[in-house]
Amino acid sequence: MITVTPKNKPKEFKNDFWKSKNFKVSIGEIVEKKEVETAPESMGPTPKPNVTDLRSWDMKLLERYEPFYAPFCDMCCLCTFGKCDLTGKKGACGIDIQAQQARIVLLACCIGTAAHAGHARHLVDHLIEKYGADFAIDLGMNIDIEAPLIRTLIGKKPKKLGDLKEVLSYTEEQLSHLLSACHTGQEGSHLDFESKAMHAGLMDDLAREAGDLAQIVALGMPEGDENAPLIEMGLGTIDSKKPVVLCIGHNVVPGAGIMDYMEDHGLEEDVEVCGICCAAIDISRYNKAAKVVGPLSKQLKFIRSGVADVIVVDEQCIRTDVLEEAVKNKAAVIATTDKMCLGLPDLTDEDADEIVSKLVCREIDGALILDPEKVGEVATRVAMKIADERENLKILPDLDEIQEMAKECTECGWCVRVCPNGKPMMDAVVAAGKGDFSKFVELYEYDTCYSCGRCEQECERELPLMSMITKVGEHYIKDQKYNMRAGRGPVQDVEIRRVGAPIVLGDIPGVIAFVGCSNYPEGGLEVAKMAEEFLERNYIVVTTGCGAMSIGEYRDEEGKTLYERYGGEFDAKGLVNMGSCVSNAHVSGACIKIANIFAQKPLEGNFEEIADYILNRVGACGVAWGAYSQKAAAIATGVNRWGIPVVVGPHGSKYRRLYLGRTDKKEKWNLNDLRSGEVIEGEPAPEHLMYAAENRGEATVMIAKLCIRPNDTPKGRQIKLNHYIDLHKKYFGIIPDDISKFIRNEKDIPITYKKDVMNMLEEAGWEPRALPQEPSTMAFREKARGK
Amino acid sequence: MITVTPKNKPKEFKNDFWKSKNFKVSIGEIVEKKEVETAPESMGPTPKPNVTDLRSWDMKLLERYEPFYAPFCDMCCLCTFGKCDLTGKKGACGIDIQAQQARIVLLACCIGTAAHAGHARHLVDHLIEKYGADFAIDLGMNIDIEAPLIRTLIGKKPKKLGDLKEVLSYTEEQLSHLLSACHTGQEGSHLDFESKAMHAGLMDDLAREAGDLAQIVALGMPEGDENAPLIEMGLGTIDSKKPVVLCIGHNVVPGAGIMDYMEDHGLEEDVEVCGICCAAIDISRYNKAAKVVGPLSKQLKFIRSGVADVIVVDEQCIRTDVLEEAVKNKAAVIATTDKMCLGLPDLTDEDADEIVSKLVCREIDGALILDPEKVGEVATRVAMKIADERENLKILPDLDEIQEMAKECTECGWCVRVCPNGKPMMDAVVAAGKGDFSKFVELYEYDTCYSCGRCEQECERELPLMSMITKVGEHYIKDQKYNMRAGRGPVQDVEIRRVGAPIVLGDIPGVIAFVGCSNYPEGGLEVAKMAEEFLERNYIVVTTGCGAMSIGEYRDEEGKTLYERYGGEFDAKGLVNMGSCVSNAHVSGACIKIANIFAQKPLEGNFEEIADYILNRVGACGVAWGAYSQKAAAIATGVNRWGIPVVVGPHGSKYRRLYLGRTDKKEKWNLNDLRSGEVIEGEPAPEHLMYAAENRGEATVMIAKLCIRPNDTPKGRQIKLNHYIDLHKKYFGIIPDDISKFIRNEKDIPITYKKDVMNMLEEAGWEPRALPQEPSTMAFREKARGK
Amino acid sequence: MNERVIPWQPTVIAGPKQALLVTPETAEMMLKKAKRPLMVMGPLVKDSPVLSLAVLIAEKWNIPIVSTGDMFKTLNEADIKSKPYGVVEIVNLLKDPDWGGINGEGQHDLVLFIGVIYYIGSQGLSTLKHFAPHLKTLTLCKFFHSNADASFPNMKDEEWIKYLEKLAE
Amino acid sequence: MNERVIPWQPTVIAGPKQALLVTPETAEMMLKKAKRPLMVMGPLVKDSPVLSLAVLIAEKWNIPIVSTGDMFKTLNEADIKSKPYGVVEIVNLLKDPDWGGINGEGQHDLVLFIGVIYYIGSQGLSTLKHFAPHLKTLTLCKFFHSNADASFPNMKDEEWIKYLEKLAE
Repeated sequence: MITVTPKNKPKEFKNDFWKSKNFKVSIGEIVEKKEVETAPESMGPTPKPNVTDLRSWDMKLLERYEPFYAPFCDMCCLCTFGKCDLTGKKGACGIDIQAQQARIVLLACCIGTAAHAGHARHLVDHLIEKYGADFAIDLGMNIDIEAPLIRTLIGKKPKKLGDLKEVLSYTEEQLSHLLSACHTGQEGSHLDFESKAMHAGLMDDLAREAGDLAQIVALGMPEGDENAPLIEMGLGTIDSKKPVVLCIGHNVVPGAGIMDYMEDHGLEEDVEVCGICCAAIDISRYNKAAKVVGPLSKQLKFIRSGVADVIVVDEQCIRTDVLEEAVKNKAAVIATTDKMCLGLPDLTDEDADEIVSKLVCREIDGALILDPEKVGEVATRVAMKIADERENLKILPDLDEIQEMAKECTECGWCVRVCPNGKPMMDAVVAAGKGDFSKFVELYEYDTCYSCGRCEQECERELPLMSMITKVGEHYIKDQKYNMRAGRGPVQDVEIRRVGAPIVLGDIPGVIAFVGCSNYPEGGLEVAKMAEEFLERNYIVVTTGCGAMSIGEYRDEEGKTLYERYGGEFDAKGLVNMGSCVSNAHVSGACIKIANIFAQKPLEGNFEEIADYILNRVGACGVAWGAYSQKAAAIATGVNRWGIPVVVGPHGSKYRRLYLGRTDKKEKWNLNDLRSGEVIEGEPAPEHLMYAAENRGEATVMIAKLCIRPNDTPKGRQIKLNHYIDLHKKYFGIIPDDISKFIRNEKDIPITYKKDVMNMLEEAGWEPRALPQEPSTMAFREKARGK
Repeated sequence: MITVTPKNKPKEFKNDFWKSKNFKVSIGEIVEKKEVETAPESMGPTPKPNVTDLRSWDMKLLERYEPFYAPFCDMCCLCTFGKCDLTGKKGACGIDIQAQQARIVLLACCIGTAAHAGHARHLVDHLIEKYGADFAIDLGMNIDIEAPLIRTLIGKKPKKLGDLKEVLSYTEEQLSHLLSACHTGQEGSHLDFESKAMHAGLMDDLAREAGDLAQIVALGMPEGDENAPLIEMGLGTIDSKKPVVLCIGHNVVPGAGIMDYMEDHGLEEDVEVCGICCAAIDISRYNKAAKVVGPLSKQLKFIRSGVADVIVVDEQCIRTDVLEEAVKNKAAVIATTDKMCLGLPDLTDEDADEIVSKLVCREIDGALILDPEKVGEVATRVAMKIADERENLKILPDLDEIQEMAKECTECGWCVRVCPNGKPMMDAVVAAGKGDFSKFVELYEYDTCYSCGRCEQECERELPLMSMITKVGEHYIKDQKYNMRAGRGPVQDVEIRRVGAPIVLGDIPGVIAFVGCSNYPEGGLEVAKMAEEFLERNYIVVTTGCGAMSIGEYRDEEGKTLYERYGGEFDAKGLVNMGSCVSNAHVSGACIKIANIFAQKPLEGNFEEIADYILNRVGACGVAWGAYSQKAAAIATGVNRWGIPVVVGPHGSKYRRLYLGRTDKKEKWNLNDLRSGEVIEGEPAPEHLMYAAENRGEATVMIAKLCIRPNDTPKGRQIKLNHYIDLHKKYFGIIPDDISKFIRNEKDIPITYKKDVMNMLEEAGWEPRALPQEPSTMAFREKARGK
Repeated sequence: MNERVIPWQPTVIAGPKQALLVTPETAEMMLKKAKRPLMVMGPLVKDSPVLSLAVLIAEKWNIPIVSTGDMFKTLNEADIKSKPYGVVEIVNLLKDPDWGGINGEGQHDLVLFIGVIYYIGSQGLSTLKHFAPHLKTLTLCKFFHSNADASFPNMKDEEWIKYLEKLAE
Repeated sequence: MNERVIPWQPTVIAGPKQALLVTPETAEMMLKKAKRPLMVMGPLVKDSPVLSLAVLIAEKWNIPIVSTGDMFKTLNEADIKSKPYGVVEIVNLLKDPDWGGINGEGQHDLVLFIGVIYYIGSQGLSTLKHFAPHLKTLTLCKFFHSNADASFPNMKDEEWIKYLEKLAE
């Protein structure tokens, strides 16, 4: 086998030690030259894979993890033949309900991928404009494999910002082909649609890596720093007496422009800059003075509270009625990207004084400004000018008024019916009418009510329910101060060297990534509780985006957040906030690096071997408990293709498609033992690839189970099964019925449960079987190629 | 004003004269060098426009032609918050029904654009692989402006195939940004969504130009040849006794592979190669021996007929159940692109003998073969081997059997209710049960029944209605032999020089382009009739795609098709088949060339000035009477941005959005007279930008009206109004009420109708007004820039 | 489910909101309440007796007629006054609360549809459902139009003619 | 429109096909006809009296119970036999005509749902509507489930309990 020797240079220096920019560049160059020499030798079969190039791998996955479709609509409405009813019938173009579902999933994945590709393209172009195409990509002394995805998929190491353009062009080209397949009269096989969705997901992963890499190196964000600072989070951390600029979205560039302006003008103490959603995370990676309001679910409440004087929106997951909401409380809106222009006048080329004046005089409600430096100046100056005036605005109703309004409720109950989670809004209103605000408080806490505002839209009395809940929450929940470790970016090579073996052998029971959005069934607390449960059990817990923020909002009895209780290292009991949504690339990145650094699998052009390695040996599991978006669909489908299973919350069923394994079909789980060359009996590990759980208990048990891998050593298997049984007992009361499936021989049985399990095995007619030496899902010929 | 002098070289040689490849290349190079020297000087303000760069132009259009939304669904189902009811309410993300409709339109335009961009990318990459990146782009002596769109939008002349890659990369990048905007929580303004949809449409137009250009030059398709040969068309032209290979789709490459194989092996007389949809058109542009079955609406019927032994599918608008249908009559299917893989085994790398054997022995029902040369070999050989065996298959029921089956009809009527056009299928069945097949014949003729097959899916007796109609049609309609002039590609510069003035002044009353798909309300005859009507009236009639085929299926009383009755020159009474869907780029291309060659407007980076010229001076109108696809949505929206109005059929209302003008709002029609610098009173010309007509009569009158332009001279206006009145009288019985709006002074009044019109003007209290000298919708400052 | 209130083309079902099923009696009540009704007549009612009945209804209730498609010609030849508009044009005007109505007397408050091609009519009704809260739509076709505010049910010709007769008499 | 048969979450309306509204009587007829019924019980029925009634129904009609989410624990603690599955897992098995059923006796022909979270339940019912023509689904929640073959209407608790009692007695 062609192997790339891991570069075992002594690189355990602290990150900061070498942080002089010039030095970095020169190191970068030296390393590069070596790479270039070895690259051609180790090129695998699929550099820059086209749409069909990884199809055979997909078909292997789809053979085992068959797509499970839950149509959200029975009809297709994409062409002018009109809506076709696909209930047992084919459409006017010949499509059937399965292919149609898969098509819509592909479409969602394409939209998600486009969001990340567009975002990354903007970052890369902007940063090249600012820092030059030759700006070196160097993540410091502890990270040699700076871009595991780019190396694997593009087949080369990106050395400078300019190299990322090739990555994005490739991604955009693939995306165009994939979206084309969604056109009427293209693909007809649901399996081929799924293969394409996986390709879209992979492109999404790649675009995210390029985007995060660019911003990390060019904006000086933490480079895999396990000791990234704690960032202030929560409403209570924002001094609403000062002028407040709120950034919403995902693109750090305008927020960075604001931070720069404030620094340049010494205004750090005079103006508060805070953020919602990933923009918050990434601005705080750029400058820790930025404050984090919280996840997406804070958005409407925070706007309604009127605290923000200026609202700067960039892109993705922003309420599209932000302008309308801002106008209500006289906040100014600045749109900053082509993705969200809101019909505002494009004042990019206008003089800053002019724009400030127009906004302050309310000649306009907002402006589109595509120059981030100008955004920085205008946002700050406008906030400072209008803050005083706005302070006297009475924005939210008083508690008395709320009680009076609540009395108008007709108890029609439609607020509950239109609530995505059927939350008892009506009860809260009725109680408030009687002066009891406790039920409102319950809805407010942990964003149990996401505040999507559907109830308010439906209310026949037009009660401002979102304003009411905001006021009550702010009044009763005093100390809303939390924190979050700043997004550290990727995992260091040295960490991979440390944990590679324990993960692959099973001694570390799993790597669990809590990612994605905040469309939770029961509020954000559940995510924090799940994280806590697995941290206590020695798992590595990784997190990003809204998940990372939800975790930070939970404090234990001593008032400590999980970030205060657990370190940020990628190791057992580590709570690793990698950053924003784009940082999710480092989750698959870490798994790829295990295959490369620990197992010495070559990366370049070698997708299938890497994915096969991860599927069979790396006990990682993604959890997107509140996944709501097309981006989340793309992310999940992308990591699935790498062989990483994902658990979504119950709302995830509305994505229309899961990938479920069938434990009752033994033949589906056979493995190829590449060492012995024999087909051997396997086990459902991981059992599913994309799974929607109904509630937290079910999810927790499933997550533990999905960390099992064929490659586990007996000791590792014992550890994993021990947690699985523990958690199953906790949430279901008994040892799981299917335990026998995961026990290959007696050495796999957790000692604590030995007796009970032995009895169960006997009842089940269990027989011991062989452990694989080199378990694989690839065909044997692949081995020949590799060796 | 910076002007580019049109190159008035004497270039009236016949196309063939210079057709030596080497000579071409060298000419190309000489021309190029001159271009390079002048290019920088004449670069306009918007080369490679980004998403927001042409927004101000869009807003001008949208201010006058406000989006009209007809929601096809009241809900949004794109995220996991679940479906949001937008009936007077905002969704969970804040979106309202207007923005949601515009978003879905943008999504459709992105899908359409992706289809063309993916198609063009495949063509360009494939042709570069085959002929080299340096293969010259040269359309012969009569075409200097080979790529008006690329010149305008990219800002340079493409000299060789390799240059088209830059065009496509730009398109793909823009597409990625545009699709991103469809993500939840991005754009919030319906107007900005529309601006983005227009950008998508423009990218679509650009991609099509690149694709068609590549195939014209590299595959030796006609280069604007007005005397392109007549191509045989229709079922009757196919000798079903021979082995038959059917190509369906849009991508010429696999079909060209088949034609090449047959030529190389001297099989032209032994095997029939025919095509459906644009693949048919483009294969016949490549090799006139290829036969055209007809438009999309022939697809299911022709497959059911069993005539095709091998069905080769490439991409776009293909029935997705083609494999299922083919298996029924033992035809073999070969899928040839990543867009449609149909779950078939990828045998691209397998030996041709091996594949042929597997298909002939029916070991597999079909194969995915991504190598067009191998497709050529396999398709031909398989057809030759299985044709004999298949000849004895009884594929369609006999008339007797049809009568027996028809008797089973329960007269539930649901076949009619699910028919997109509510066609009287039940009556036809009931009559057939009584031995009267005439109603089936009526449905069969001109594809009045599109044969989408919905009725068959619904039938509670599971009657094979599509097979029944196919058999009856084939039996009763004997002589199904038609023709079509081969797609000639772009308009020649010399033609533009000839017709530029008469078009811009109004002496040629208009250029009408019948394009798009075959989802007609009343069959294809209507399109032919419309074309005939305008040809008789001296208009230039342009056509492409299914429209071009539908026109060819109509014969007059003497048995002549319109192609036999009218020449192929781009001139009054010319019937110009430009080619396939991708050739639609030459429609806007011709308008752009009028601005450039005739009016000497510089192209490079000068989008707005060109579009403004077209909107106000070039009396062109697109008609997509059977538009059904996302591609058609993109095409229409793209030409709209160039200032060309489009009329769609009644099904077009299901695109959810039109652009309608308001003649009752006078202020909307004011014009800037760039010569005088004054704002002057205008007129609703063109009145709408995207219009759905309910039936042919309404459409015909509207088309005539939409050719009116502010720049018409009195003589031109007279001519145009004469046709408008004529047609209005024909279809409505009276002189139109709104005639006064289009009469600026008495000289505009058609002489024939002078008296009546004068009376009407008097009643309407009409006052004469000034003619504009240089009518424009641009701001005046634009003028300063240009001069 | 009641077959009579499944949209004639069953997939035009668009969401939770569905048209109210009306009988001639309830339709009459709507007409009585209306101040400025309008009738939009499409090209599908070119044949008697439906055409005559529709015209009788317009006359009885003093409703101006807009003709769509090329329906104007048919009406004109029968000396029936109407104003020709494209169906999308008239719907576009109707959705504007500030439009002055067909006779300049103010926007209409009730619009009757008859004879417009089902699917384009359905799209137009959807436009008005969403964007014209200032008016009600009522369809007199023999097809249930779920996008209308109120619609006749799906019917056979005989019943339909009875419905129209009741409204005309 | 009858309020009782608007889907509880009104936008789960998916197309022309809607569940049949059932009363305890019609539900009983379906149960009588069923050869191998199954009850899928979700975590929303953790409280009496609904839980007891659901269990009584299962006992009376001799229906095996599958518990979803973490419902197994509640049942187990009450000594009620059930088999735990994720709701998506059991639906995945039910859609396979070749699956042997919960007891290996063959695929089920009638599946009762109660207590599954509305929207994920609705999605599972959609799966079965499209891909399990071999079985019928019947929901016993107090919510109308349009994706089921048959469903109780939207009800208040009191009426619901009466419905369940009738089916249990």
